[in-house]
Amino acid sequence: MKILKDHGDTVGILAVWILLVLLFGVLSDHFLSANTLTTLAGRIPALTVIAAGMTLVLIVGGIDLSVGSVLGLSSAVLGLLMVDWKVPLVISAPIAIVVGMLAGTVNGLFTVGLRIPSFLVTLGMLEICRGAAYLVTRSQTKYIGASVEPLASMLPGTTFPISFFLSVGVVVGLQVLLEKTILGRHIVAIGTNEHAVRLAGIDPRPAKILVFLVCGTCAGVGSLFHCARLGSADPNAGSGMELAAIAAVVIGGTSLLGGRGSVIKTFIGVLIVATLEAGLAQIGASEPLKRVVTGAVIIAAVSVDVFRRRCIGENV
Amino acid sequence: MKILKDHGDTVGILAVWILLVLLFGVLSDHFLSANTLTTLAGRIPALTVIAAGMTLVLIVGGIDLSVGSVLGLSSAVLGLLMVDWKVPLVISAPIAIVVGMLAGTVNGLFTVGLRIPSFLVTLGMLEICRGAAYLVTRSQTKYIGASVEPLASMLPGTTFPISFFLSVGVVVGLQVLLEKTILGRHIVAIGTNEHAVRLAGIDPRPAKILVFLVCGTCAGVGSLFHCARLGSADPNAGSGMELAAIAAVVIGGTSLLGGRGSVIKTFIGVLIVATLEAGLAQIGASEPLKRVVTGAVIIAAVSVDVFRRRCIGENV
Amino acid sequence: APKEVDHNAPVTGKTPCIALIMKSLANEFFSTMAEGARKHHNDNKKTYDLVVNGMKNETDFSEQVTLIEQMVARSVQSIVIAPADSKAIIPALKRARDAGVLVINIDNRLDPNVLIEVGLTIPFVGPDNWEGAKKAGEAVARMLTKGDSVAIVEGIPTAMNSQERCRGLRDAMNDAGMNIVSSQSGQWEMEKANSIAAAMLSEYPSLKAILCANDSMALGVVAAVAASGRSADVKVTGFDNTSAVGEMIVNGRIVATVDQHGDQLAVHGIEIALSVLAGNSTPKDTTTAVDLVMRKDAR
Amino acid sequence: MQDDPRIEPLLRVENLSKRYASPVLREINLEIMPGEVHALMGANGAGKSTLARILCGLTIPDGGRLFRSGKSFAPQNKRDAQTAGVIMVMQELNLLSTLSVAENIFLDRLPQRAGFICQQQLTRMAVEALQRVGLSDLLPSTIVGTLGMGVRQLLEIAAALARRCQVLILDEPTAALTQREVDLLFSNIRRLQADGVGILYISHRMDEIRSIASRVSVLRDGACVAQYPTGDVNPNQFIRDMSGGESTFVLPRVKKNKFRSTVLTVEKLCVGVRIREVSFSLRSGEILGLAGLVGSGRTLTLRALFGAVRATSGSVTVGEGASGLFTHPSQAVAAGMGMVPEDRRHDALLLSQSVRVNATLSTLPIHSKRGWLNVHSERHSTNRLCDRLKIACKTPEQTVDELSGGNQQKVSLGRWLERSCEVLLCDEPTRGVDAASKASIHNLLRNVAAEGTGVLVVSSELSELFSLCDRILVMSNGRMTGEFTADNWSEEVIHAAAFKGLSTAHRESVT
Ligand SMILES: Nc1ncnc2c1ncn2[C@@H]1O[C@H](COP(=O)(O)OP(=O)(O)OP(=O)(O)O)[C@@H](O)[C@H]1O
Ligand SMILES: Nc1ncnc2c1ncn2[C@@H]1O[C@H](COP(=O)(O)OP(=O)(O)OP(=O)(O)O)[C@@H](O)[C@H]1O
Ligand SMILES: [Mg+2]
Ligand SMILES: [Mg+2]
Repeated sequence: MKILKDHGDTVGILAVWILLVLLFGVLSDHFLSANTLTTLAGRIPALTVIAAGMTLVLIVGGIDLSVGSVLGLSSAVLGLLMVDWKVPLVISAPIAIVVGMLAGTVNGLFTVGLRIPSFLVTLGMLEICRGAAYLVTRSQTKYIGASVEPLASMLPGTTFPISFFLSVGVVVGLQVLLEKTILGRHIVAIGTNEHAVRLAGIDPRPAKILVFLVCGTCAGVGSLFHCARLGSADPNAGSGMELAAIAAVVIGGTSLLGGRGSVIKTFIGVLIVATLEAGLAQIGASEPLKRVVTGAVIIAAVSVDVFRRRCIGENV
Repeated sequence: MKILKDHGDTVGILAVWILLVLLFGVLSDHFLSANTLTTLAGRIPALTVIAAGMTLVLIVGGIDLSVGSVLGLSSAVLGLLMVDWKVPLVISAPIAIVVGMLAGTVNGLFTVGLRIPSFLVTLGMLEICRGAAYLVTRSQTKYIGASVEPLASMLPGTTFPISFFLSVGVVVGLQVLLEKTILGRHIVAIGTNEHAVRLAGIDPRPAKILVFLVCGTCAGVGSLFHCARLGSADPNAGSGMELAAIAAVVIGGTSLLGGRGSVIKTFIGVLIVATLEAGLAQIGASEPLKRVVTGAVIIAAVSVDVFRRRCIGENV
Repeated sequence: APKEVDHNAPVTGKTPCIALIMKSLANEFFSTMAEGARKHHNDNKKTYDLVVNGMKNETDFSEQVTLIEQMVARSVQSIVIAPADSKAIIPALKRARDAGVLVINIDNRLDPNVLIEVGLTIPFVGPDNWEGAKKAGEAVARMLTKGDSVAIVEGIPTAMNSQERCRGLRDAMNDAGMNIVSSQSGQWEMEKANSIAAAMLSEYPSLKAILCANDSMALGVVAAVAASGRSADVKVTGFDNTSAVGEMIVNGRIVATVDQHGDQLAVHGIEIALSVLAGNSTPKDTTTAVDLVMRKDAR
Repeated sequence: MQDDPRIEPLLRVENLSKRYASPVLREINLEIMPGEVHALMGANGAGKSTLARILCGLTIPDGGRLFRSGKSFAPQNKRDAQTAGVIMVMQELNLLSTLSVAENIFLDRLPQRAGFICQQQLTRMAVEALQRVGLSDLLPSTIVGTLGMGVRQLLEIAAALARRCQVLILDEPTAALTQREVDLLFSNIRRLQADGVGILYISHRMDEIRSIASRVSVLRDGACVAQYPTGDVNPNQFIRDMSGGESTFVLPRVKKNKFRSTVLTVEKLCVGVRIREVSFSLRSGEILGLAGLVGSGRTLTLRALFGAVRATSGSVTVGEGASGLFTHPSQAVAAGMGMVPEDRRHDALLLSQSVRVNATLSTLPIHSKRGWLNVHSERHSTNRLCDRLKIACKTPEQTVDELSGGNQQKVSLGRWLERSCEVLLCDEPTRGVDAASKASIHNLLRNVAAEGTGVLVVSSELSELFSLCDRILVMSNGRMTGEFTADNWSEEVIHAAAFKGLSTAHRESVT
């Protein structure tokens, strides 16, 4: 009971994931295999880092709709550099990350500086970055090939790709940032009540800008994982990813109103989203069925959490 | 100066629209014509009613991501009824609206009853309704033809379609609801501080459910306008419309945090979004350019409002 | 180095499992394709198992990569794929081949250069989009006079088949001496195409034809043309021959569309896969028929 | 001491003025000497908090100058003021409900090593700070969102006391505190005084000012109208200075109401372990007081019987109605209850809406016909309310957020006065309200009772309960530990009852 109270929310959502895995295990012969796990681990790194960055943005009380497009733009830049200009990965990868970082910074500066709701700033940025990605690649997919694939290759001795471990590292890092550092506390505080933070004599602006910067950077890093897995750079990459990322974050219990959330739980949210997708594909569900089940599971996953809280008598 | 203070926000955003119209008038030979206006009036009714419904949802502090899919499902049902079952419009139109109403009610019941964030409930509903739309039509576009087109035909004596006038009627109706009725007052109050409303002895749940119901109904009505304009029912109809609607609402100055907003200004927001699209298509902008300009205009439109407020010394 | 897969090895125990991976099943063309495959499977239940999958978002082909990986994890014997992107999924297909899965390419041809680069040969069965579009374009050109203004509504700009179709349309128009005044993307969507067409119609009063990269967009364009009251002057063409345009071909609101026989496409792919799995040699690439559909051929 | 010309005042205010739509501060002159407790009094909306906010950099003045130990001082933000040693406890609570107690106290100076919080050091510092205000039982890791108002107020004080300062500004720090905590605060103030710290003390409680302050300045309509040493204070003079002539303060104690039927019966109400078997009844026309220490569960009791919090067991009966538990406040209101919550900003007010919208929230049906609102009728009734409660607002359309704390409280209370309730629950109804308005609110409550409503008043100020109530109940640690009437109550017996539960708890935890 004690553990349920302290880590109840984590346990609850983890249970949803395990249930989902078991369910697909029953429905499909081949689901419960090492192979599926490896596939899953290869699929999630990009979404994981992006959802991790998004978690911070939601905690601070903002939203970032541009992550998918920023990933597209970073990919495009990576493709341009590596394919057309023959720049090696070690140089072009940092540049792609910096592109993401810049986009994030612009988001942050506009949101904070002009005090425009981040929803609109990042919606604008969504369009701008996607357009820029088309411009950069002239709407062509760039085939990069083997030179970008090391990131997606297996870590020696394991059956998981390097990118997976890196993305888990990002999750852990951001969680530590959130819980153990001053910056993290300020982020939570700003999301709870920005006005009160200002009254406490703290300028909330640098922290807010930084959070958007981190989220943009995460999108940049995500683009590397994405390109590594596909071996090519696609200006359409990541379209619609913002909703998937936000869904994962919110399934993980982070409040859209800010002030509450955990990157670790976001990671479980990502697992749920990805497992659902993988499982439905393996049983070969029809498109309409996939849609309906996905929708139902999203709602169910959160309901479980609500019921758990009711049961332990928490005031929801 | 007085008028700027009282209706400053409306004037400000109206100015953005006029600027946009003039800009395209300069850039394109044929933009400033009655024809363009008629086209625009024919194009916006669906988005207008949906954005109007969405305004209420945002004011009450929720969000409805499912509107686009609900429009798709209502269209699909309309197509099924009129094409496959040969049901006349006067019977199938109300049924399509009821479908939207039901989806909205389910959104409301889940959000309020289980106290799950509406973002997730409606995200789930987005998937479910889209899946259902595919199921209903077996992923086929239904060509309905002339029998559905009267709604999109011109109102005798004017060069604007009937659907346009109906959608403006919805806007005015919802604005009146918001300003002049108890329900409207409750909606604003709930969006401002739901907790306080509860403690004031008002049960916020019926009003919240009703708002989602209205929003769903608006999506149902929107589907009629949509089908009437295109002469066919498409299960893919309305995909991505939720973002366009929310953008229009927020450009119109409604707060994403609830408690503040106006349906009339949402309408101007819709005009801006639609004019931008029409203008860019008319000057034949390339896809990347369109994206970039759209993004920039979204940000600019809100910045203008922020600057206006700063100028008249309001505390933003 | 990739292991040479012994396709001649008898499939032990169970019937072989074939995975059909397509683009969006929300698209009628692919749902027809899927239905054709399911029907074929129903008639041959004993011979093989079938898993059908499509993507949710037409532009997010990483989803298709995931599907390929999932199917490998599910240990299917063969993947029949209509690629969403002709380059980007090749690495994933190579991994599938390395894992011993037979791959057949349908609908949209994989990029030959990249295939050579990674050292793969994958048999292709599918139509020639360029040729189909060119046929449709030529048919319209015959109804116009030289120098007339025409416009093109493209699909998603990054999509290979959109590019091919637009190239075909453009070639036909240029050959016939038409004047292409505008070419914009309707993102494959009816609604988008409708607003673009409306804008084109008001910008170019002399427009004589609007050529669309698929039927869905053609439907939207027809509505825009009707709204502008110029149905008699402006010709519209589509591509795919979906069920909804049937009536429009009959009443002339769409003058031409192209049938790629989608329902047979997947079946061809599956049959080739079965034949190879049964030990026959890998066939050469086959181009399937594309037929122009006009008023006289309408269903 | 303050007459010695050689000693520079710690803080000097010269011709300070500030206006929003209308002037709020006019040409204020003020000095705070080392070791002095300078009290600031004035009616609600007189400008006290505005003055205090200017001193600590939260508001920028329009005119006038500040001097800090003789040097010109123009704080642009709270940081500037803090560096100059000026610290403030604000009137409204500004704690972050998702953070822990320790993090809230030290939010802007968390002990760190390379950006990482030193948890142990933080806990140590927090324990020390909490001890100073008598909260040694509170774990520093407690999340603030679960705490009551009184404890939160103490946290704000603890945060200020944990800083090194030369000038301490306290804006109504004791409004939600009981005598025990006030005494502790005063001993802290005396300690600082001895260290030469200057203190600006804002309060509406005359007795407090008499016991701690050495000088009093009186503000009226933004102007400083009088200043005298506390020793010379004559209450009537005071009232006249504050209100500008007419003294409506002294009210006759109205004759005893005749109590009729019972309107509220509470039986064995329990909320988890925090409220245990609370039973009492309230009769029509009666004003019942509920006393207790901070955290004794008074607020929770009220919320539970109003349906705002799920009670675990027990029953509540209103009037002739069925007995049971309300699960939603709307049921309680439908049954004839009303509640003025303790935390007005969080629980009662729609801060960004107008006074009118706030005042009529619970009475909208009166101002409408078939769902259509009648704004004129709303304005009319809001104006009447503003008159009755002396709410200082420019128009009924002014947003509530712009009102002074006391006036916000009046709006929150006024909402219920326009409708006739069978039972009115008032949680600290006069928190932050000035003396004159307090008297008129008391008067109003008595009138409401005379009309047959049963009124239940929670207050941390015993003297308020003594002057208002017919009967007083005492809670301690979630239990009812005493019941007194005018014949047998006194501060001593009530204190004794208020501590009773603590000793029981102690005994329980020992066994
Ligand atoms: N942001 C603002 N905008 C407009 N008017 C304001 C604003 N802040 C305060 N006021 C006005 O300034 C006046 C003084 O307010 P202040 O809070 O200083 O009063 P106070 O003396 O502290 O009263 P109380 O005893 O009720 O706390 C009030 O009339 C209030 O309405
Ligand atoms: N939701 C909650 N969860 C956990 N503890 C709570 C909660 N609400 C109140 N408490 C605790 O229960 C006790 C009773 O609080 P309550 O607010 O009822 O006391 P009170 O007598 O009104 O005191 P005051 O208002 O002066 O703080 C307090 O210790 C408070 O911290
Ligand atoms: Mg004050
Ligand atoms: Mg209390």
